Amino acid sequence: TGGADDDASTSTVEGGTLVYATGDAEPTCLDPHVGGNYPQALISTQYLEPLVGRDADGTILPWLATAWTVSEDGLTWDFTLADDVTFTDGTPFDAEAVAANVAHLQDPDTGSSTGYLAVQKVASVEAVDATHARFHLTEPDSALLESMSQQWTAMQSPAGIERGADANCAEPIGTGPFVVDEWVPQQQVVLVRNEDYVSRDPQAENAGPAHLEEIVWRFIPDAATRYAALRSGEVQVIDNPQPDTIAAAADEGGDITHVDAPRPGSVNRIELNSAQPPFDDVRVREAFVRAADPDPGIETLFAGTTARSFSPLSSVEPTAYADESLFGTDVDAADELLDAAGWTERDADGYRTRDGERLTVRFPVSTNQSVAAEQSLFEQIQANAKVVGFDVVLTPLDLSGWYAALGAHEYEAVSAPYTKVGPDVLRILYHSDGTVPAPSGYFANHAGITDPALDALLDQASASSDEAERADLYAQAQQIVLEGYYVLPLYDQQNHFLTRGVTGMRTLDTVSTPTFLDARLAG
Amino acid sequence: MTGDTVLDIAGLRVGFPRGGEVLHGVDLRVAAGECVAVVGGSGAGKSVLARTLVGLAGEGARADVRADRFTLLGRDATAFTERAWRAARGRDVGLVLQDALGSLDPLRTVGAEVAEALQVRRSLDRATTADRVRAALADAGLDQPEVRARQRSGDLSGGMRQRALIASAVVARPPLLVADEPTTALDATVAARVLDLLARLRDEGTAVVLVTHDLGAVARVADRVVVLRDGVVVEEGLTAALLAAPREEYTRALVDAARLADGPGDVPAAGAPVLTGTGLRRTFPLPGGARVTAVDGVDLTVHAGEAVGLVGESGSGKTTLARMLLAADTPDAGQVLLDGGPWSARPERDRRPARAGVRLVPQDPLGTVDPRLTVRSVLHDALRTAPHPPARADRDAAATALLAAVHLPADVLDRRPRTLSGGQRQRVAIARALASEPRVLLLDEPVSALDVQVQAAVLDLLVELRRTRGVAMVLVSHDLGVVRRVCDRVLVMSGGRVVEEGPVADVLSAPTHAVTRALVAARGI
Amino acid sequence: MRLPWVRWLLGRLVSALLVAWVVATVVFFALRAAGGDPTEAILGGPGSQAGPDAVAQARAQYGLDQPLVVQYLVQIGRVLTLDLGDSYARKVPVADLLLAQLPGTMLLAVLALALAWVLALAVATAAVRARGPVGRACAAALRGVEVVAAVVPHFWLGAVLIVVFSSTLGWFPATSSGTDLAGLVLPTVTLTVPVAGFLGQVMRDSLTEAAAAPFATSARARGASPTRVLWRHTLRHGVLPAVALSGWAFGSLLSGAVVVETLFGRPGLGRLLLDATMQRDVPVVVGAVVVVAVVYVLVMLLVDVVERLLDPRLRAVTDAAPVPRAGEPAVLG
Amino acid sequence: MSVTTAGTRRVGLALRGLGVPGVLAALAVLGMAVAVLRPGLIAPGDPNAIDPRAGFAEPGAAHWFGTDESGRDVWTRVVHGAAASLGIGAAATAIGVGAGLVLGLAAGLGPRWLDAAVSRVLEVLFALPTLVLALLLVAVLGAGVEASVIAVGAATAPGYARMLRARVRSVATSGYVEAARMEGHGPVRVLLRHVLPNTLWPLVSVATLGVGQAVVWVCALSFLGLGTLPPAPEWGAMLNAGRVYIESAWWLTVFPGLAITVTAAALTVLGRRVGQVAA
Ligand SMILES: Nc1ncnc2c1ncn2[C@@H]1O[C@H](COP(=O)(O)OP(=O)(O)OP(=O)(O)O)[C@@H](O)[C@H]1O
Ligand SMILES: Nc1ncnc2c1ncn2[C@@H]1O[C@H](COP(=O)(O)OP(=O)(O)OP(=O)(O)O)[C@@H](O)[C@H]1O
Ligand SMILES: [Mg+2]
Ligand SMILES: [Mg+2]
Repeated sequence: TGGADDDASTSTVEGGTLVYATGDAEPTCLDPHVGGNYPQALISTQYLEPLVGRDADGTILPWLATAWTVSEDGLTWDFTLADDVTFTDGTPFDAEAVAANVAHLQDPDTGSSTGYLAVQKVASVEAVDATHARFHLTEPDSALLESMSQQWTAMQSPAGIERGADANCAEPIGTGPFVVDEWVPQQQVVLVRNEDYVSRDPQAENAGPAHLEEIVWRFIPDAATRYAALRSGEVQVIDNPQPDTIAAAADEGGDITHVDAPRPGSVNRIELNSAQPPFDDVRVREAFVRAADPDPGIETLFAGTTARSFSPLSSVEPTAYADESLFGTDVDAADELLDAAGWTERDADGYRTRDGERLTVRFPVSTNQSVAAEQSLFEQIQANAKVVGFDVVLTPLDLSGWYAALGAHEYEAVSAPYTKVGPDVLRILYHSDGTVPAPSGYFANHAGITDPALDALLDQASASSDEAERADLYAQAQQIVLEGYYVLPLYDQQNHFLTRGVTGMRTLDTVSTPTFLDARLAG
Repeated sequence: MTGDTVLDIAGLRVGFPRGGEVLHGVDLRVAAGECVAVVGGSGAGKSVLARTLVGLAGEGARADVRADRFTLLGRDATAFTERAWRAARGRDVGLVLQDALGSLDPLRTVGAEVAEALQVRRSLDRATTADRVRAALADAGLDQPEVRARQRSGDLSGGMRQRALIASAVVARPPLLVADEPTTALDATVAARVLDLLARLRDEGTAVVLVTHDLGAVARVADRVVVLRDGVVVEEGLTAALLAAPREEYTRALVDAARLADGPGDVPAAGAPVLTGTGLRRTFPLPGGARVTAVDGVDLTVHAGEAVGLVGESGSGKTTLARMLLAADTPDAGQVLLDGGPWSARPERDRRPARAGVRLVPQDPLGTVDPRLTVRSVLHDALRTAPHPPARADRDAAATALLAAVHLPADVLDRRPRTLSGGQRQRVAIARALASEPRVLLLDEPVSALDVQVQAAVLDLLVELRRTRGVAMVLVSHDLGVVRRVCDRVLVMSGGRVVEEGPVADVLSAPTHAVTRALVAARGI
Repeated sequence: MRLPWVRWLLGRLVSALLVAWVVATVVFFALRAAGGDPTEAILGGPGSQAGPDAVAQARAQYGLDQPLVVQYLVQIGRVLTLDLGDSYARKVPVADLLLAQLPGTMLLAVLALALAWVLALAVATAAVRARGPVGRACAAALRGVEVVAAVVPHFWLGAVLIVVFSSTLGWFPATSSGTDLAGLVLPTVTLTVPVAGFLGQVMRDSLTEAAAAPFATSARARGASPTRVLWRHTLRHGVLPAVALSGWAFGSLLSGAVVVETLFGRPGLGRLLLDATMQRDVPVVVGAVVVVAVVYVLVMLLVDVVERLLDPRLRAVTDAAPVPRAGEPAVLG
Repeated sequence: MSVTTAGTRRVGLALRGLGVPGVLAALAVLGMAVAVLRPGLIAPGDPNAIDPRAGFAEPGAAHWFGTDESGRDVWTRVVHGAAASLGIGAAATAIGVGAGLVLGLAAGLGPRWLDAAVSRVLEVLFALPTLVLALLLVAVLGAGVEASVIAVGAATAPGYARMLRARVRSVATSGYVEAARMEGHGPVRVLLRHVLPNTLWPLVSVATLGVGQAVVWVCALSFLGLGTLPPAPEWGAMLNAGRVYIESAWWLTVFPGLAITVTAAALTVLGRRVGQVAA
């Protein structure tokens, strides 16, 4: 749990309004079932609660569901629900509500993507009685609890859902400590305290209603402006701070507190497209990885706020497997590998060629999803790779263009942000199923890995409910991914917060979103 | 007839930080009821003197004014502060600026402009102010003063503006009125009436300083004349005596120039008709749908070697007629023949080869020269259109010869028209027109913008061209003296029609039409 | 007001509507030509993993299965009835979105224009009246400042202002919402500076020219004080070109609003347009662009009216009935 | 009048003729010319040489303008960026002027119906503020440096076209064009010798002003995330990449911004001078 240190010497007050400034895009819908992206998870943490929670060790904790059992064949899950919870519109939280939520996620009209994937293997939800919900699965899913701990599958009032998409988007109704009061597009969402709140949050200190009376959730896209607003006291919490401002805040030793809460699931990485030349040759992939030398850049650009990763999984995932030895920078080795792979000639610009073709690495960069430091790091990798003869072509693209480039396989390297809770993310990212595009054209296996051995490991892990076995299977899978040089792991997916004049902000150990249940303003 | 001394200046020196000293010790005395004319060539410092008299030597810019004596209404003006000057302006001394057309604020009503001199003192109530304004406008000879007071300068003709401006200068009844070239921009008949207005003011007791280069105007109204040359008074005396017997060489030159010779003298006899216009008519649309008839049924024949004068007051259609003769404009009715063949009726493509024979010297030569081109390029272009264009290598020689023909030195070749003086420009325009060896020259007010000396020289040049080359001419002017100097025949236009026509001498000596009589009277011939 | 005026105004309004229509047409087809299936925007942005049913349904719901021409006609019909349709991304009526964002942007632009005028006027009049070596030196220095101000990029200026005045000095908030005054200071100043520099240059030139005009000398010759000459004569001439260019300046303020609203996290038309463009939210882009165009054309119209009020010479064009130029009365007969 | 010797007066007059801003602009333009033609003379290093460990060095003796996040020398990049930035500005202006020229000449010289049609089109395009128009064009063309150059060019074209149309009209109806025709010169010669030169000459000054403005517009698009990524040393890209570090490394924002501003200002002053000569 990342948490703002409660400084005993600072006095705090009950009530008051906290202003949170987010740099993430403004959601187009406040219901995280619809679509399902990180900004929605961030804000919905304040008003929606999931079935289960998760702690830093990856242990699943009870939340709205107090207990659960899984059948021997892994196809039937029984959840026991808390019996004293009502949604803020007065609708009771019961098994029917859970069924309605899963149905909502699975309804094509909802347009869910993240949540839809999470409950993909759920055939139906049976309301056994008011406090017992039974999930029937089409195949075993060891990641079900992790999936249900995510904000994208959080519980909403069935009556609220009934109102239709428009109303539910504007004002989703949940069981959380705050209630959506008003949404002024492009400006802010006003959240007011749920006075009747009784905490089920397994990690909360506070059992009753929140201390804060109101949260104003503001959208300020510019990082410098956000930081300025924090410093001038207009806002108390900002997300996505620039690394240099994090470091500066720490150095100054002022009243700004840094919260580092890396996202779970996958690490931030560059995926190399092994489905087409030149990266269909592992030697070329290794050469690239050996030449990239991102370490000094990560140090400088991130001002010490993050560490280099050598694993496909985030450092907060207990099952993460790392192998640093594979990634040592070695320019000579890279040159030899490329020579061996037949890229022996060099053209006038110093790039390698083979049969007159240049060793080009097209690298589309999504400007919406990539922060400045990361883009700078890519430039450094570009410069480093040039030394051994790679022509890395960085192309900044807006989201549409970026997806279009991926869909058309017009890339050799890419950095995609997809993640989910738990090691099951490996299956999404590296299973050969992930190379088949969804109807929308999207596919998650950007590295283009089609390795039957890997597929088998991932399928097995997904079906197994034995923790030790799972861990072992995932470790083997990660080893294959790393040793195949399909990815260049960089660092954890960054998720930082700076707070000032507020105590008690925590981040959940599911998708690292902050909750303000325990937060208090400084007096 | 003269009263107390209103203005007494001795040893006035005026200099500018950028441009040095302009007036080098000028003496000037004016008494009430007296009109003193300040004459001199262009750049003599007349306007600077006029502005100095109201304490605005530099037009708001810095100027260095020193005088041995400078008394205004008995007070020492050398000691005036800016505030004292401000109090004196309008009340003690009124100024009519040289640029009449731009001297009234185009955004304000004439009434507001005239009233300003009264308002700055804040001594009068509105009604009285309005009365005084109306009276001043009426005094200045404007009809319907109430209407005029509500109009803006853009709605008035040049002569009306000039009179409104005089009204604004005299509305506070200053004992001294300084008028800088009040008649330059006006045609002869209107100018005559403005001069009459000044004479009346003088007779009513106002001291008038009339700055002008028009000796005709001087003769009409001035009691005394001060001749200024390069910032120095070279001669001074009573008008009649000075004009009759100028002592100084400079003055004599001025007087001689103003007294244009009588007729072109010995010129080749007229030949066959070259340009013939019959039943020419031209109308222009007005905004709103109405049409104005600029030229209304005019017949005109120009014979080879003949010079025809075209006179008439402003707006009578002279320019329009000249443009139709040039075939720059197509008549609505009637047609123009060149050498008996169709001219106006032909398409431009067919006309082009014959254009060399008919040339126009425009009223405003500057506007008809591409500002980017040097005189050399302008003349080269013109030479290319000659019937026998000189070879490329000979063009410079030909251009130099053209300049010589208009008495300009060869070093003018590399200058742009903008940097030439008015007289030089006019001569370049004539040289340009001569380049194609035309048989007919159409001259639209070729000298009205020039000072007397330059004017005389240009007219001499025209006569010389008639004599040496036998060029036929149509000379448009509102000045009968100019026509008499150059032309054999004259047509008098009014309202688009020819109202009188005949040999110059006959028309001038015995004008039959009222317009002609007014023109003759205005010129004072 | 006389009838010709009304007719002139009506004519201008009609042509404003025409402009709006053409703008809507151009934008519609341009965006559709730009690629990127609008269904994406409807279903939660690019990369959304909607199934084929959802896609088909969304297409039907938003009429995207119709031929492009029909879609266009529907869109135009909506624009005409002022119902601009629903936003693809936000699923709310575009008209509501625009209406909510318009006042903030207008407030910002109008404030900035007003401030720019005040600054430009102050600088220009001070420069024209500057006397003495020190005054002249200051005027010359100000000229340099104007030139620099006129070209300084909004986004740079805004970023520097935020760091200096908000982050470091803490005098003004870096962000602003709606109408809170303190929050308006920095965005307004950011928008104002370039326009003020531009207007200042124009005004100073025309004022200087007017001050040297014969009518100004004439006024001085009547005993008018410098103040009177300035206020009664030269100022009107001096501001005329600036008035004429204010419409253009307003346009550049709307351009600037796109940047400034993003920078200061202010809600507004500019930011809405930017976001919608990125999201290919066609109804919002069309709506926003039409609104911007109409506002701009109306501002231009307003500028024309003000210009005509200030400069009677222009009214002749407006008045259908000709004002006959009073000529000299015929000499005689 | 104060007494001064003729010599100092002449120098004084010459300087006053140019004015302090003129002198400064001339110096700045001189500097820019060197930076464009011979960047190595004043900044010998490689603008793209990275040294991540030396990132974020403050301005000092070693690095006059400091280093950026990848340890590249900002001074070197600013100097070497002149060619790219001015190139972008010039390219956008060339597009704008070129399109404006075609439209303006078509409207100014073509038949009445063409004038009417083009004028309507211009009115529509003019009804959209420059950045809004550029934004739409980028949406159509996709982000990137070429797209933003084209977008800015196209967005500025209506302004040029309007100006040119008015100019063509006034030149075509001017006294000197009529005089040339009355002198018997053919329409083609009149067009080439008088109409075009007199129409285009003032354009030199306007285009000079335009280059500065175009640089700013292109940078604005970059700021909105529609322009370009480094590492190509281009001021707008540098500024936008550096701006996020403004709290800790002000030099990354200030120097490229200054370069843009100084360039635009110097070109403005220069453009006005040229305009005065042209008038
Ligand atoms: N403000 C000024 N600064 C510098 N020089 C000036 C200024 N005003 C006039 N001069 C110079 O003083 C000289 C006399 O000018 P002025 O206008 O008095 O001539 P003028 O006799 O009125 O000529 P014109 O008949 O052409 O009107 C000219 O050389 C002119 O350039
Ligand atoms: N292009 C035009 N459009 C409208 N009206 C015109 C045009 N040209 C001339 N006029 C009108 O035709 C009449 C005659 O004008 P014209 O220029 O021929 O007079 P003018 O005798 O040359 O006068 P001036 O002595 O003032 O030069 C005037 O009423 C004038 O307003
Ligand atoms: Mg004069
Ligand atoms: Mg005329």
